[in-house]
Amino acid sequence: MSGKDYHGKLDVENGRVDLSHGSGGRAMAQLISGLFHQAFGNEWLARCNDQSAFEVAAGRMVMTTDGYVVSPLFFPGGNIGSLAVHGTINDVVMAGARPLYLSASFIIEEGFRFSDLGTIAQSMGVAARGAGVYIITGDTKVVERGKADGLFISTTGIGVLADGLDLSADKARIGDRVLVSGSLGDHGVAIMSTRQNAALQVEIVSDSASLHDLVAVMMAAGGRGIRVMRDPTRGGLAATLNEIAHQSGLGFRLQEAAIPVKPAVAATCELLGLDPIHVANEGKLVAIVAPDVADAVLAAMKAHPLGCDAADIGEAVADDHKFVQLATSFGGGRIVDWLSGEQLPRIC
Amino acid sequence: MSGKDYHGKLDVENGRVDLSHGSGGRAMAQLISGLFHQAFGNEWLARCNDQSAFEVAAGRMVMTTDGYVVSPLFFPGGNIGSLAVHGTINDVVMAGARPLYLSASFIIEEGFRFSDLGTIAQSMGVAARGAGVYIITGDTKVVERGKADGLFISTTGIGVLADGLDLSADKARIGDRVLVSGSLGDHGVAIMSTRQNAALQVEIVSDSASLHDLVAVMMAAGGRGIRVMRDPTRGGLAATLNEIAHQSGLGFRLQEAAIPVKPAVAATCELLGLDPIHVANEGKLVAIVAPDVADAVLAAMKAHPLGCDAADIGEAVADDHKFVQLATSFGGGRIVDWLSGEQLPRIC
Amino acid sequence: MKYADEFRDKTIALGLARAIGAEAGPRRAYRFMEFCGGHTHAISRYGLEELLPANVRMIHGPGCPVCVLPASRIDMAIRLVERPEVTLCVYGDLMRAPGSQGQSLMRAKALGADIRMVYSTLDAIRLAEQVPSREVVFFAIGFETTTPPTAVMVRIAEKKRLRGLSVFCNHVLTPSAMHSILENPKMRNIGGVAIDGFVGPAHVSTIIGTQPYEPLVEQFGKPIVIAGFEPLDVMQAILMLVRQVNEGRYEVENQYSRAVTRQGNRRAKDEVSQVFELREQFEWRGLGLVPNSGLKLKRAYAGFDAEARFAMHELRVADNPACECCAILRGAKRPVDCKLFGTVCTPETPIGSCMVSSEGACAAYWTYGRVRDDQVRRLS
Amino acid sequence: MKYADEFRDKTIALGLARAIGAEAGPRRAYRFMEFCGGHTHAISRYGLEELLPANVRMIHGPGCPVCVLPASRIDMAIRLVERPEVTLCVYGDLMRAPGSQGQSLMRAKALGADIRMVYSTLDAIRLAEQVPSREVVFFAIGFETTTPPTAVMVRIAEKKRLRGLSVFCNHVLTPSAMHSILENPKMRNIGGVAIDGFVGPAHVSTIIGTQPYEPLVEQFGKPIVIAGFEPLDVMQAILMLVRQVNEGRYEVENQYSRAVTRQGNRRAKDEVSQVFELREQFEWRGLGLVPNSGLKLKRAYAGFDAEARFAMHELRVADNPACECCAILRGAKRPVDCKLFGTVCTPETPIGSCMVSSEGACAAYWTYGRVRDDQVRRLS
Amino acid sequence: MCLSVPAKISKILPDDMAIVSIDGVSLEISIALIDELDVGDSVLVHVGYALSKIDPTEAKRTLQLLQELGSAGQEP
Amino acid sequence: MCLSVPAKISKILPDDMAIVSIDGVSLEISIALIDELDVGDSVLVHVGYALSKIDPTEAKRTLQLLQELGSAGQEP
Ligand code: SF4
Ligand code: SF4
Ligand SMILES: [Mg+2]
Ligand SMILES: [Mg+2]
Ligand SMILES: [Mg+2]
Ligand SMILES: [Mg+2]
Ligand SMILES: [Mg+2]
Ligand SMILES: [Mg+2]
Ligand SMILES: [Mg+2]
Ligand SMILES: [Mg+2]
Ligand SMILES: [Mg+2]
Ligand SMILES: [Mg+2]
Repeated sequence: MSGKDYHGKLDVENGRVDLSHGSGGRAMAQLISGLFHQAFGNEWLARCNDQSAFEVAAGRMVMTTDGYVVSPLFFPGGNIGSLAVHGTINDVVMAGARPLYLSASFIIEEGFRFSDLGTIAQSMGVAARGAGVYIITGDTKVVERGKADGLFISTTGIGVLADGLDLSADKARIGDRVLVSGSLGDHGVAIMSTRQNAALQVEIVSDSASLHDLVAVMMAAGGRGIRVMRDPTRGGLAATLNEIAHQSGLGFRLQEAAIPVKPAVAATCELLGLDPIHVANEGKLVAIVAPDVADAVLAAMKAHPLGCDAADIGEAVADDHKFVQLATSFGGGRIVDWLSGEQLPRIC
Repeated sequence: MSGKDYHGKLDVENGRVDLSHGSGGRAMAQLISGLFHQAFGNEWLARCNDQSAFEVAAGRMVMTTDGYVVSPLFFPGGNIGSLAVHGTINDVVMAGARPLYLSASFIIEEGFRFSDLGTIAQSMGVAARGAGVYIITGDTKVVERGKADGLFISTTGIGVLADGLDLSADKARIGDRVLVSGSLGDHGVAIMSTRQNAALQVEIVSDSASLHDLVAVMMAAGGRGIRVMRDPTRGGLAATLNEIAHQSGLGFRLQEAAIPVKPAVAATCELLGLDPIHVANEGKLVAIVAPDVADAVLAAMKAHPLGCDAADIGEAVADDHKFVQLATSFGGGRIVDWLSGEQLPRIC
Repeated sequence: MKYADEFRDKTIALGLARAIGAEAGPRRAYRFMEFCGGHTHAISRYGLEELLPANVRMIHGPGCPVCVLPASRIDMAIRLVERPEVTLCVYGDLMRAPGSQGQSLMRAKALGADIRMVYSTLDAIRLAEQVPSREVVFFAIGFETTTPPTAVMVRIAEKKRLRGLSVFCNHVLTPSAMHSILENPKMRNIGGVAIDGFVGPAHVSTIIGTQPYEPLVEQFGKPIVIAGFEPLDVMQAILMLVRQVNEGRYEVENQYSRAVTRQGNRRAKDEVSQVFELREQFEWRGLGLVPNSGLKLKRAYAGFDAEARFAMHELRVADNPACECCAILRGAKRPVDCKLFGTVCTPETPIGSCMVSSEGACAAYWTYGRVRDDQVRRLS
Repeated sequence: MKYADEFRDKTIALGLARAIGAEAGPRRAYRFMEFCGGHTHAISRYGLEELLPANVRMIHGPGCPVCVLPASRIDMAIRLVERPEVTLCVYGDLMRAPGSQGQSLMRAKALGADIRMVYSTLDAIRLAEQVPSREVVFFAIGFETTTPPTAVMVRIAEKKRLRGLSVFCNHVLTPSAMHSILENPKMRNIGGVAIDGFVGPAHVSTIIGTQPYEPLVEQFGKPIVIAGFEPLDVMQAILMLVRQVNEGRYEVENQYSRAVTRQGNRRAKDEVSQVFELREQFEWRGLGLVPNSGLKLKRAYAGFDAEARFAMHELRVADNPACECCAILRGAKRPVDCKLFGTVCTPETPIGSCMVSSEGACAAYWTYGRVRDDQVRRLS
Repeated sequence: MCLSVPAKISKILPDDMAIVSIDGVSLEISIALIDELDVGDSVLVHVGYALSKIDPTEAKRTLQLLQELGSAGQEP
Repeated sequence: MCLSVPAKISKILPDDMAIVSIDGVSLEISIALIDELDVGDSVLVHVGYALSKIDPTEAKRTLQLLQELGSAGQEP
């Protein structure tokens, strides 16, 4: 809302959200204009409609949504806002699409600090601008204390696909190579280390990042040889490859030695009894690519700052069981399953 | 996910959501396929990608998002699921657009009953199909007990605009008529009456409904003479008209006697010290229309089941203050302001 | 709504307006104070001032229990509800009332205090039954109308042995406040304009009757008409006041004979006198300390008295010096006379209590009166 | 990671595998039980079974504290945490352990119980300090390795006078369980195949040393090699067992000399004996009541004993009759021998505790072993 | 002040409680402050309590008076 | 059972506490179960406690033995 004329300035430094900021009154308009529009500022939001309109060319579009409930809201390498923008952009670009617009729905717990909300909104603005994407519509709800966990953000993204492009998990073919864009488990370990009490200190930051540009160079190098891309978020690499296996009806055979994992991530996982291939990533992708373009795509990835640790970790194989199998660095073999339920720290 | 092969059946009757249903593992896949896909079932979801692709013709599109945090989740006339679909469709159609696709982001509190979630998802499916809209992508997060209020849903909608159409609040012109599609305050009063303890019983159901078809007949009758449409949700008619006033730089002059309010809504408001023009609606619209088409549009509305109580309640006027003024039924006049903060029951 | 809609008739209103205009004539100005915020609300809500002749002016009095509650009592309540064992039950309008530092129960709640909005003392009883391990404190405010429900609650709590329920009592008395306004010589004649009479609140009189106003009328020579809250009730009362003034009478008249008697509601008065007794004095925002104007729980009910039970310290807080509430509540100034009105002080950022309640004089002006005042300003 | 990576070397592993193959020869079959779930995990995680010759078969023993915890103890904990004043601290792996009706702490939490996952007893101490008004109960499980940290916690709580902290003790003893397996004549020779020796858990022996196994070796004539948990440690231990069998020896040997001695950790043993004493018997899932196999708090620490403090009733719950955990934990059957495996009983819907812990024999088979078993099934 | 609404008693309940109804709304209130009350009586309801009965004769009288005053003021 | 990880003592703290570090991870643990300990020692860490020191000489010996056994089994 433009109207300086009908509401005063928000005390971003000291103020807190209360129920009046979600009630459709002047306080809400003040919050939206004083904080969100300022952070996201663009021509669509400035029109203050309950929806935003934009031009598209004829063709194929994609739409994706994700809810962000990360705790803590601020973590090494980002916050819930940058995460919400990166994550949704990534789901758009995993289809090979160019991201265009985002929407953002905020559910805020009464008592939340404006200053924190401001920082988060600013991060969203920065993340969106960095990807050439605009947050063109949004919504703000405030719930009573104890009915949310500070702040939840749901972002939805839309993008356009190049002509005829159709990346989908069911496109994987026997013999395809499995590429990952970098080391696994950084985000999950960064979050776990802040969630654990101060006893655990890990020198690791979340990998949260938008992969639009990495994907662009991959597409340039691999073209239609890129069959599937997916970001291994919740459930990690294991969940992502199991999903693709079940959607494509294939199995995968991976080389454990080829899978990049940072020493600090490996050590944290050993300490807590976890496995890095089950841990979440927020700035990594898995690509299933035709064997004839795999090397070119991998080279392109390695030349990109977000793919410098990229690796070819295995291949798609015929398998009625749709198993993801791993040749261990030790010389044995095992199945990499979905996680059963949450990954819990173990004592044994 | 299709895979009967890799996860068992959900006990929808007796089961409850726990943290494992949000962790990216097999339990989550089971929830999504056993409950959401079953309720929304369409070809896009069936492909189980993290985003969905669809064809569009060149032109202008709209995007909107809203978070739904209604309490109680089930209320006379609907539930959070039907509300989330209707509300987002309405924000699309208020732009004059034809709604195409929805996304849905679920944030679920640990312990939530599958049976309730199933009912809600079914309602969403019914509401979407009723409007010819598909829920093509979604997301599920589970948070710990006490970190949410049962269930929050954020829905995002996209739609296409007819060529050259540009409904926006800044299009209102002096002399335009203000039409409302029916009685005000039904949704808010239905919610309040269930929130109050059992002492208060109100024979009113929420007006929650998708207005796509009503808008279609209005557009047919009024064409480009329809300048602005908006659904008076939070903050009610008062907030909506104040918003439009500030975006258009005009004032409005309303006739209180012309504003439809059901007796039970009026009586509940008197009891609680509220004003129906501040109370939320979820199946009503306000249209600002050129005077030469106002009668035709109103007639078309009255002929539609969702507009049978439609009324012409006033006009846009030149006003530097951008005030919404009301000629009271009593013969006096007053300003209809935004609500300051939440509308609270009064004792005096 | 029966007994409401009939008293909102536009045709009668227009006739009545002409009758007032005719009887008030152009000879003199009339300044009447509607003591009660409910009347202020009705005047604004129905746009009555537009119907009145220019020489009949309404002054908004201190009759909103939220407006007159001093910041110190809000501070005390916030301090109380910081105790982890306390659940505070409040009427909704109190949520935004500002304490001495701009804090409010709404913000205290946002910061984690357990505060529940209730519609009725019956809700507080139900809550106390549901959570027997909590200290449920009912934040009692209001004039004589709202006091009997608090008394009934205390008596039910006693009968049901609801040991977890108590009352933070802030009930105040209407005639005492009116007396305080009238006995201040400056107040009787400000800017050369006297208050010529009072519209008295009918709902208070359903309980106390009209009789308690008789000594005031005698002592100060100002007419009082006890009036209902429908717009025609208010207009009729204004006409009755104009007639008393014109005829040189000063009497207590009862416009609201359909529910008010001279004696009031004996049973309700009994309930109140069982449970409550007079405080020697009580602070009113805008009026300062007014003798015999507040109630507290009797010693026999000390167990239900939150102030005793939680050893709540009385606080003294100076009003914001820039705020003109004091003069406005006394009818000495109008909201636009305050430098803060509409700039620093708005309904979102209320400074004085007149801006807090939607019936406070400043809030009512902000919401309903700006057009005319703005016109006034531009003309002057 | 130093002292870990070196013991995961693939080249050495391949050589070691050939050495085992050569020494085991084709003459006879070898059946070794790895008692401990940690060894089961290592075997699966590194795919060791693929490296072993076909005639050397590993049997997964009862050495996972979650697996052996009877449903009754979960039921007792759930009943305890239904008390509104109780906060239960648990190690993460316990969250999904099934009670008698398929309930779990995870579900109890979803239904509102105040259950916190902790990494260490130090976390429980911190929590008890933070919420002094709550009853913080630590759900203690584990073998000799995990018992000293519980003892230290109790002694710190005593020193700091943390009156809100107590222990629900479920600590159990490794040698007693091994004894129970060996003394059952059926168990010694099942389906005509004897258990030829044990891989013993090194981490238990860092505390108790190797000595407590000496009487077992004497009494039952089975070799025991105390082994570390890196894959080369396990392979070396298997080679050492093959050699003992080939040479007709039955001794306690210590593969993990880098951290295990014959006497163990005196200070840790002292801490444990200060706080705990033997229970006459304790129930193990799969083994039934085993004499002298569990610990409880000494009378001097009864104030920290949740069972005493909350008068927790001992429960007795029959195991699910279809579940073969009993035989599997004793090494008498394999997961695929259970009719429920992979159909009714999966990691999402565990019936027996062998499916609950990721180290439980059935869960390990489900996650890591299905390919081979499936091939076995198709061949048979 | 003291928001009160006129409502009709539709049911008397035990323990000094009653149901009032107004235009499709029903509300359970306390009638502890009123001496005698019958179904059909109208009362003023404030914060969940009946404050006083409304006297229909007096109401009619007031309305008549208002109508007279109103038509006296009417333009011819 | 009894997940334990070898880690190096990087700092001794008061009250029987210490900091261990492993590959960029540091963890505050209790050393109440160990008699004598110096910075630079390696310990086995289990549920936040040091269980025992790791003897570097024995570790080297075991590793040597493993290498011998491994190369003995090596194909020529
Ligand atoms: S405008 Fe605000 S500061 Fe001024 S008198 Fe009114 S309440 Fe007080
Ligand atoms: S598969 Fe399940 S039921 Fe069968 S033995 Fe294993 S845990 Fe028991
Ligand atoms: Mg998504
Ligand atoms: Mg995603
Ligand atoms: Mg919205
Ligand atoms: Mg940390
Ligand atoms: Mg994704
Ligand atoms: Mg919207
Ligand atoms: Mg909306
Ligand atoms: Mg998602
Ligand atoms: Mg109700
Ligand atoms: Mg809208």
